[in-house]
Amino acid sequence: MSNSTDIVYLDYAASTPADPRVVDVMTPLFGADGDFANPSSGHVAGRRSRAHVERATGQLAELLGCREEELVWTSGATESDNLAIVGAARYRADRGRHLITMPTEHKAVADVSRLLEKKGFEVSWLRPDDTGVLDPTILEAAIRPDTQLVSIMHVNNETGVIQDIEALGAICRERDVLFHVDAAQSVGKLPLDLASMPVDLLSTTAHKVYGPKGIGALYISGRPGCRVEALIHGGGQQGGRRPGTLAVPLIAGFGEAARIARSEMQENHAHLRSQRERLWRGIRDLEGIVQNGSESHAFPGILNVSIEDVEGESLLLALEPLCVATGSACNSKSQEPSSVLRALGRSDMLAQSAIRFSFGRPTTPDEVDIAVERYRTAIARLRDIAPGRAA
Amino acid sequence: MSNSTDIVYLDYAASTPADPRVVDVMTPLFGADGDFANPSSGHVAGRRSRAHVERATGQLAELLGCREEELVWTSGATESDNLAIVGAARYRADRGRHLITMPTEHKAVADVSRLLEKKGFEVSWLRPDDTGVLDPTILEAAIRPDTQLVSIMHVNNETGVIQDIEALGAICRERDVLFHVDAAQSVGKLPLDLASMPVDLLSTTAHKVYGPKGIGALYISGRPGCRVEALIHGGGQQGGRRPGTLAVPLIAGFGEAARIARSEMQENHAHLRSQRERLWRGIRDLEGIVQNGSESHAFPGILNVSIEDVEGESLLLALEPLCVATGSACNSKSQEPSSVLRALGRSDMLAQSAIRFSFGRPTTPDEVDIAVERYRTAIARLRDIAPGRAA
Amino acid sequence: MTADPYSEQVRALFARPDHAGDLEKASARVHIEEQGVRISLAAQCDGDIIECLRFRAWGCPHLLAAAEAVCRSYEGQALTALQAFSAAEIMQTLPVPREKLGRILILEDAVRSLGRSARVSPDAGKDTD
Amino acid sequence: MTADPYSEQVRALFARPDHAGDLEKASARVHIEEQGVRISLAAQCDGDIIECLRFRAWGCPHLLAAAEAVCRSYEGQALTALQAFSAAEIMQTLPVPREKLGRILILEDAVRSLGRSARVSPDAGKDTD
Ligand SMILES: Cc1ncc(COP(=O)(O)O)c(C=O)c1O
Ligand SMILES: Cc1ncc(COP(=O)(O)O)c(C=O)c1O
Repeated sequence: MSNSTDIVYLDYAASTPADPRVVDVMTPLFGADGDFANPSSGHVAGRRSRAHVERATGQLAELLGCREEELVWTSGATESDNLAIVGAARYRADRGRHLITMPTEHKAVADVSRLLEKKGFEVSWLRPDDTGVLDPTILEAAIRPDTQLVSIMHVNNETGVIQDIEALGAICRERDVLFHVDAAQSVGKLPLDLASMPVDLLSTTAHKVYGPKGIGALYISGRPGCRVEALIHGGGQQGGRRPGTLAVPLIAGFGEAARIARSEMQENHAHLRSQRERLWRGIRDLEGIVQNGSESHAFPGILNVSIEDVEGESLLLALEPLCVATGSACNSKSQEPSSVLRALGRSDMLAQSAIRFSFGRPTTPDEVDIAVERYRTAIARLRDIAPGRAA
Repeated sequence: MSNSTDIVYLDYAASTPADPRVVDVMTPLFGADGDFANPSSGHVAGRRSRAHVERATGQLAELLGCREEELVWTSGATESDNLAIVGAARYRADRGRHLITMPTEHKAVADVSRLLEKKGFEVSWLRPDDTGVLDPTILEAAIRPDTQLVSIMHVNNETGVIQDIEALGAICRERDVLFHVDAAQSVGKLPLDLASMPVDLLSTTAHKVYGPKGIGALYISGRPGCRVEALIHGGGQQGGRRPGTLAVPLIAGFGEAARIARSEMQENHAHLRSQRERLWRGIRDLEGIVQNGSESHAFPGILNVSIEDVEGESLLLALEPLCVATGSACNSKSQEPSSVLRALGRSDMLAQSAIRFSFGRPTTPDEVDIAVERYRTAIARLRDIAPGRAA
Repeated sequence: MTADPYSEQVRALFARPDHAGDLEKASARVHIEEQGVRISLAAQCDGDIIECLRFRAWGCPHLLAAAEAVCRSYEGQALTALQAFSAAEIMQTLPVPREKLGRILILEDAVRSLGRSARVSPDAGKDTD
Repeated sequence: MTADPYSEQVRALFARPDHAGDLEKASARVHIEEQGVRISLAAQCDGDIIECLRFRAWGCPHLLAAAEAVCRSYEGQALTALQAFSAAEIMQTLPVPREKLGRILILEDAVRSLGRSARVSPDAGKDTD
């Protein structure tokens, strides 16, 4: 953040900056000196643009362990989630009108499922345990003969809880039900090998993994029966699955981000883990503090904590200029306690005090220490201002 | 185009390079030193990102002569067209299931209309005269009590023919029918003042007007009754009309592109006109050459010509490394003669030889002269190789 | 830096809540808990005149800022003047977004009730609600 | 530069169609018009041996390149050798995309027909089709 050395940014789950190497790949592609042509054009300039798209497709395919033709570029995970769920629901409408998902899903999945509910689909909303984890036997019991699709995210964007995609997917495959995974928070951060995983559809977005905003992808498995109806219709690009002029610089940037993520995954993971541990060590002794979400299934990039008897909005302001989130980024305008935390059984009081700290590659131990200090100071201050409860 | 001084690019209708000033606005926003935060985040960093979005919204609103809240950011004109047509059709389904459009529309409009046809809507495909222009009385006659929406583009992407949006829109308004305009080719190039024009929905995309690829907008008039159902559902961004993390650098780039286009529109228009005239002067004496599309309704950025007895694909290759288009950019892979030109009554033979030259701000008279020379040479060479017809 | 939900004034009041605290020898007190919000006010008077006004509050930044603003503006005034305190005014001056009117009305209740408690025992406010 | 629809070889043949043209004193000729494509071939022979082979064609770059390739490869061979010309082979060697097989088969027709026209009058090929 320019001109504000005071700002400490611990909101990498909301968005990450583009890696300098990603910026270097993208920047030359915008202007008149670069390969700016429409990659669908047949001429020399068009073919050059297409080469960037092809390279990037290869890079993302390598990261995900899939084939290039199994990837469709979209504008982000929101669109990918919509394309996966609406597209599969429409394509397989004959099979039945039952979907399975969870109340802890990102709004892109939850809202589109609710929409389908209104349009005559039946949706089973499976509840996690109070650490946020879904027991596979609950999924097993929920699948019916008319179940079309199961949609369960990999890493939860609020709590960082990791679901057991392998186990859940195996159940779906056994019962011949499509399995969609919103992996916006995990792609490039946790290993994925889609060729060997029981996943049919997987959503991702570049800006959570040091790529640019405005570009995402949907993996659509090439196995028979796994097809989606397009959401957007037009010029036939991407085999009609998602037309529109391909955004070459963004795609190239996402490709480079995928390449970097793949080659540096282990060290990044270790880095996140140590930052998360450092932060928790610094605040865990505070009275009434609790982690939201399972410790044993925790993605190390996210630490979500609630604390007793502190008002969340005042806490957030008192933490400034520390940049952290309350609920998910997109919810942060609303005053309602997070539905994700409520699904974990948190009281409204605890849920409303939740703060999501999320760490990134640029996070330093110093920044974590500043966060610890600001959090402790803010808690002390607000508790000091608050009156005791009436007897 | 780097490393190829030979390339002459006359395909600005397919895509334009980003203006250097646009690149300057975007570049600093990607990386860790820039305002990379999610603009939906409530914290300081999020508010900074939001400020870029707000500035850009103002800039595009000024260019279009509309209010900021009448704009929705999308991934491009393809998505805008889909959102406008499907969204309005769904929102007004009670009103009837009749749409009106033209066979000369861009595929984004034509394909989505054809899709709605399959889903039980009735579509009237109005034919232009043989210069590509639609007579408003034909529209007037086609409107029925159950007509929901009329979709007619401003500047045709293949021929450059300009439709009389004012007259067509006035008829729609009189009959209380929504009017959608695909203005991908005209925004920033022809004056638009939506506050005073009878247009309800208008699609645009940045990469045709020296902005980045992957960002577009849909204007949705604020007047009562003009609403669309969202295509994509999720985190509630943009009032739920089009959720997903806003692509701040792209939006800021589109804003800057809009600002530039507005302030330099007149001189750009004059520049295009003189390039187009120069090219036509250089080739109009060739035997059997014809312009496709009305001269009197021509947008000066596009010159589309057919020529007798020359094979189009060989012509295109013989012109290399001159970068021009056959049909529309997205059609260039298909071998079929353009449906747009067929709607103008061109024979298959003439239609298949069509070349679209399109000019841009960077186009120089020298480049036009090279194009003239390459075109003349290619025509001479191919005619020389061709055998006479059997008697 | 647009679209900041907090005005300069709210930020300043929230950042320096000099009047947060309690008064050992309060002439009047009030404590309200409602809709999750908690407010305590304490006044120390010299005759009719408020010498010191202190608050404690649990709530959003606007509520805390409004409580601080009240304390700042009524010191030196008559305790009975508190009865004229109006939520509407402070909603405008800070300003406070409309959707938070409810909690500012709770503050109004507390302030007016403190004004009415003139010359009663220090604990009088407690059962206002 | 990936996804180029034209191979190096097709580009080279298209760019230098040295055998495009006609022969005043052709020993054999053929002209075919079909599916919008037009092909003329002319051979000048010394006895059985093709001394000069020329083409004219109206069609896509692959067709023009294939015609040039044919002319280049059969000069110096027996005219009857043309009868063994196979579209399949040239589809592979240039290569030509599958969807263009139709027009290469028309070329095959023309080439074979020229081979069959050995020792007939210069106009003989004209009504092959
Ligand atoms: C008239 C018209 N409409 C729509 C589009 C689609 O725009 P985009 O590819 O940016 O989605 C284009 C360009 O391809 C166009 O020329
Ligand atoms: C789990 C999850 N899914 C989907 C999204 C939506 O991604 P985007 O805003 O890039 O469309 C996000 C982030 O906002 C996310 O965290």
